[in-house]
Amino acid sequence: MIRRSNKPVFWSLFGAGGMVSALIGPMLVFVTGIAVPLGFLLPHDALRYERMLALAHNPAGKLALAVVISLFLFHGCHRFYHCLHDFGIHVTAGMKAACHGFAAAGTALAVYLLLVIGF
Amino acid sequence: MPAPNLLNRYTRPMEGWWRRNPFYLWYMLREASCVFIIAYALVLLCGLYRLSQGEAAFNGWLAALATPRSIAFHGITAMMVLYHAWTWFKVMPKTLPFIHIGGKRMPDAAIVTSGLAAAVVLSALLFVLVWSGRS
Amino acid sequence: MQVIQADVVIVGGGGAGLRAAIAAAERDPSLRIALVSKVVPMRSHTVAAEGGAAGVVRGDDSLENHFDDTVSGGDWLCEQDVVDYFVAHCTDELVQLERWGCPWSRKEDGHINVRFFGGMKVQRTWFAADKSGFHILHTLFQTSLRLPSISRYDEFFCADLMVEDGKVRGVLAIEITTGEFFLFEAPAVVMATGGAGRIYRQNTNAGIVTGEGMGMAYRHGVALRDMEFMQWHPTALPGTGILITEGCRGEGGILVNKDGYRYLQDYGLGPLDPWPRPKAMELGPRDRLSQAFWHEQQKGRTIDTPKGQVVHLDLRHLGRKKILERLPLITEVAKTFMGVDPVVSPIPVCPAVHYTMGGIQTNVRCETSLSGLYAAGECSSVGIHGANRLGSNSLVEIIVFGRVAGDSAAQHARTVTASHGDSIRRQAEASAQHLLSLLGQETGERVATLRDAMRDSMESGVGIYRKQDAMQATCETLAELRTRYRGGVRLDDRNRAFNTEWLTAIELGYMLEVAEALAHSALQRRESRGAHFRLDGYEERDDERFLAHSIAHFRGDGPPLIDYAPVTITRSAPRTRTYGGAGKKAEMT
Amino acid sequence: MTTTRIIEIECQRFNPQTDSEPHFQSYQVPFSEEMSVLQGLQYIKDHLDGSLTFRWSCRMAICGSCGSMVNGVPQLSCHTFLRDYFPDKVRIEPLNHFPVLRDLAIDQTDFLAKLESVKPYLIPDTEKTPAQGTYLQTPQQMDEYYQYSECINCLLCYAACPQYGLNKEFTGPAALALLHRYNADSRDAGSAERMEVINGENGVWGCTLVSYCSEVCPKGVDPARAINQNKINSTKDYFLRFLQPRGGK
Ligand SMILES: Cc1cc2nc3c(=O)[nH]c(=O)nc-3n(C[C@H](O)[C@H](O)[C@H](O)COP(=O)(O)OP(=O)(O)OC[C@H]3O[C@@H](n4cnc5c(N)ncnc54)[C@H](O)[C@@H]3O)c2cc1C
Ligand code: SF4
Ligand code: F3S
Ligand code: FES
Repeated sequence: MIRRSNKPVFWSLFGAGGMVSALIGPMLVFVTGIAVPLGFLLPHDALRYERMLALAHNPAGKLALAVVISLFLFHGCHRFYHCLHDFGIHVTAGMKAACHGFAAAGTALAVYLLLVIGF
Repeated sequence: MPAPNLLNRYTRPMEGWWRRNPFYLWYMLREASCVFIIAYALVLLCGLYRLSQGEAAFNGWLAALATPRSIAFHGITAMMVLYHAWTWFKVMPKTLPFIHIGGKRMPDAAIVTSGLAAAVVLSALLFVLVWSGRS
Repeated sequence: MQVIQADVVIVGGGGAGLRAAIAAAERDPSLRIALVSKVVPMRSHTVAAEGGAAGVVRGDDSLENHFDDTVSGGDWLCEQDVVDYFVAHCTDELVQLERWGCPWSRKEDGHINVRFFGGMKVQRTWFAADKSGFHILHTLFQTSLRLPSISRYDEFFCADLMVEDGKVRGVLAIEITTGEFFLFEAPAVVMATGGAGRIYRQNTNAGIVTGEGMGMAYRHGVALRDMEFMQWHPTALPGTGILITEGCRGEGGILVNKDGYRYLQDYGLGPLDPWPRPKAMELGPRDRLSQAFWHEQQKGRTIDTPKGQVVHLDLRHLGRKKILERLPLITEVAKTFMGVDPVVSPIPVCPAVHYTMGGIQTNVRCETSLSGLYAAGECSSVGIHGANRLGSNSLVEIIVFGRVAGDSAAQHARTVTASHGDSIRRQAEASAQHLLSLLGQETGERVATLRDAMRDSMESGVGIYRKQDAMQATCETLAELRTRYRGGVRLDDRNRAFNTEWLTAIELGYMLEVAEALAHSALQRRESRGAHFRLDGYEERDDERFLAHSIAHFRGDGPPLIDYAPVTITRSAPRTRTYGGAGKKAEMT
Repeated sequence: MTTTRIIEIECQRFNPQTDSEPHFQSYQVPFSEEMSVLQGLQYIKDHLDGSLTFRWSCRMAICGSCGSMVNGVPQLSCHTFLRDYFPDKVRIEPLNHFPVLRDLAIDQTDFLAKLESVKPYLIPDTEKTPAQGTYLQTPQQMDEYYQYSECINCLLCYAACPQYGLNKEFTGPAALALLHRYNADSRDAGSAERMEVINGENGVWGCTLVSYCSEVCPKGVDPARAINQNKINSTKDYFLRFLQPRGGK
């Protein structure tokens, strides 16, 4: 009997994250990291406090923020330990747990913050 | 001459395998994109944290984003995420069963193109959404 | 030396060997079956067969048709009772393959599709795109993995048969990786080692088709039957000999000479229209087509290329869609190996040795004259091909008679008590010592030198057309080459591990003997029949004296002894073989 | 066209009886336009050095014997042409990731065991006799699996796949493609039995979609696709078993 891998759980998260980041990732990075800070194509205040707070108050906005942060982390962390393996580093169960734990912690923190911010 | 009993076999070590072929380098580049995606998620998480601390804190975060180092980092990240997106759609057909339309198999190029098209449309929407909120 | 005990040893992992192994394992799962092959089974030469396999399925076809096509195609040198058995079992075996997963090409409604092949009255050839042999072989190989009683010995080179008191007792093999000798002790051995095409230079066969399986049986006193009948395939690529399947012509491809003229109409194969049409023009039998090429060449109407004389196989009128859909492999082969795209230009082709009709003599149960030894597939002469094999009969022969051989061997293994090996082991040791001595030779010629000399001499003496003096000369050359071989070959490679040069040297010893059997059988047959065509006053078939199988017996270092055995004729008396226009007399001289 | 040119062929040599490490040896080989790399090797064997060891048989890209690394790329040597490398030299090594038995001949037993492990044969619902005729299967149903049945077991994909190089337990591209070939066949009912291999850590999950396997495959099998669409199947299987009493299909 071959042991079933638990990859389906993490691969689903990896895949979902990969898909979201492929669909909007480049634009998101461009908007938040380049266009708005530089005022290039987009105004400086497009990400101003009130607007972002409104986004974080809005349930749909909350969901979107949580999903992006969480899935990006799960996607990245899953790939990260594959990378370690590719570099010939033996990936132990502990290291895998640490990777997934890191993503889970990030997700928990995001959810906590979104709750703290309130509705 | 006796037959050798225990055969000596040579297996090439894997050390530095990714340097053997450009195909592998591109693969490693794709995999490396994960570091940037994680980092970017952390940047967003940090923004969320600052948001929860109030306006001054949040503005501090915005200011940090505008530093040259941050811009440079995001520039590279954007390239990496873009490369990730390109490879993601390029291999998308490999993750799908054959799709038959009218008895004909949908060509891989069509699947790749639809993925890319979806990304373009959604990215445009996102841009417009952000743009529409200007004061 | 390691000793392996088995109940049935099968030598050869091609279509015939695999089918035999499956049959034996299914018949009696308690038997220990050893499948010994010098290559991993799916590398066997069956993999290269393109066209397809014959089996009656259409309402307008019948077993009689298949029988008639086979017997007349074989110029009445077939064992008719065996052909009867054969045609009655083809379709079942092809269906069985389908049930094991073989991806035969289908019609829109999901039924099997069949097509024309040369020499056929009605469409009867089952095909899997143009990779029929490939799919048959992989289906058989993969199916064999289900059966735990089959132990595979991949890359074991069978080097000798073990015989005692007129009974086969096993085989001696070399594990190629290590060079270690293995003795397989078994009361039943099936030879399924394939043909001997590589004794010629221009041929369509894979590099492993070297005929030593025939040679082993022959050396141990089993007769080789009808060896003079070598089939030339009319359409191979010049230089490499890579085959361009008959399927091309079945789909409507035409052959033209340097003037763009469909020359086959000059050789009793016409008229031109309608086309494609069974048993006429380009779908005439292979021997006629190859001979027609020779005549065109004599008349200076072939095309001169750096790689020799060729004619053109033209598919262009079929259109891109049909060519790519029905003949994808050929398109690719022509492009890569010849730099020709069949969609836009004709393919240069010439005849090349293709199939060994003769082989180890067996009866319909695949038994040889040596108790416990069976043979099936191209290495055997069970009697269905006669003087000329019908296209697509051999892929089905290997499964029909592969099964028979497996069954017979399994039955035999059950009835015989195992031998106690002492004397067999001594025999094996002696044989091994002899083979090892090849490694130690300090003087002698290169294997390639002797081999090339043999090939050239076969080509010149026992080619498409044959004459007394040329055949005589070939016989003499072969005798001389055997002497030189005995005198010693010198190997560059003195290692035991994976020494392919050593194996080639062993092969060559057997090949020379098989070649000699062939040349002498040809020399003695003073008539023309099927693939054996003489130009020295024996241009006609002579049923009076030669409606008989030639039987070559091994006689040590000397030339073989050739005698004759009657042909079993049940219901089809010899007639003139005519193709093309009804009754039009063949003008083949 | 017939002019003979000389090309340098550099071969990796390794003799298990005397060497612990391989080395390279160069040969000067005259070649003509249509000569394959395999024919170059045959020339060396026949005329220059009978001890050079390599496998070949069909010389027409169908038997899968002659895979080797040609200038670092997994290729069928019978289907790779010297003309494409001239005037540079050609460097020939045994297929990557496999133990070398001698010179260019690698040990293929690991693959054969893996092939066996995926149950590459039809597992029908109910056995029928030949008298009951063939199954029906439309061309479109055939299309679902046909390309995966074209694998010639040449192992180029294993030499291309770093995941196999890093983890020899990985079932690997060709074996998984053949697994999928049977699962996708409308005549087969054995998917449930094969699911175990798919689901394991070394089944489809050993693959990180490098996809070089599909790139080098000489027969257009696209093993990467066979593997990666089964990641979805494996995932479904993983979750569905919680919904269905006996683990689902
Ligand atoms: C290019 C080509 C196309 C063809 N197309 C068709 C076609 O369309 N239709 C048709 O009906 N026929 C066709 N044929 C003929 C047909 O393919 C062969 O006759 C048939 O495949 C032979 O099968 P086999 O099992 O007898 O031998 P093979 O497949 O040749 O197998 C021989 C086996 O014996 C093993 N062996 C040999 N010697 C030794 C030894 N010393 N020790 C251990 N093992 C050994 C080999 O390893 C191999 O496994 C074609 C032939 C060629 C050359
Ligand atoms: S999948 Fe392609 S590369 Fe891999 S073994 Fe099969 S044919 Fe060769
Ligand atoms: S190269 Fe290897 S990692 Fe996967 S896609 Fe192919 S099997
Ligand atoms: S020799 Fe058969 S694939 Fe190259």
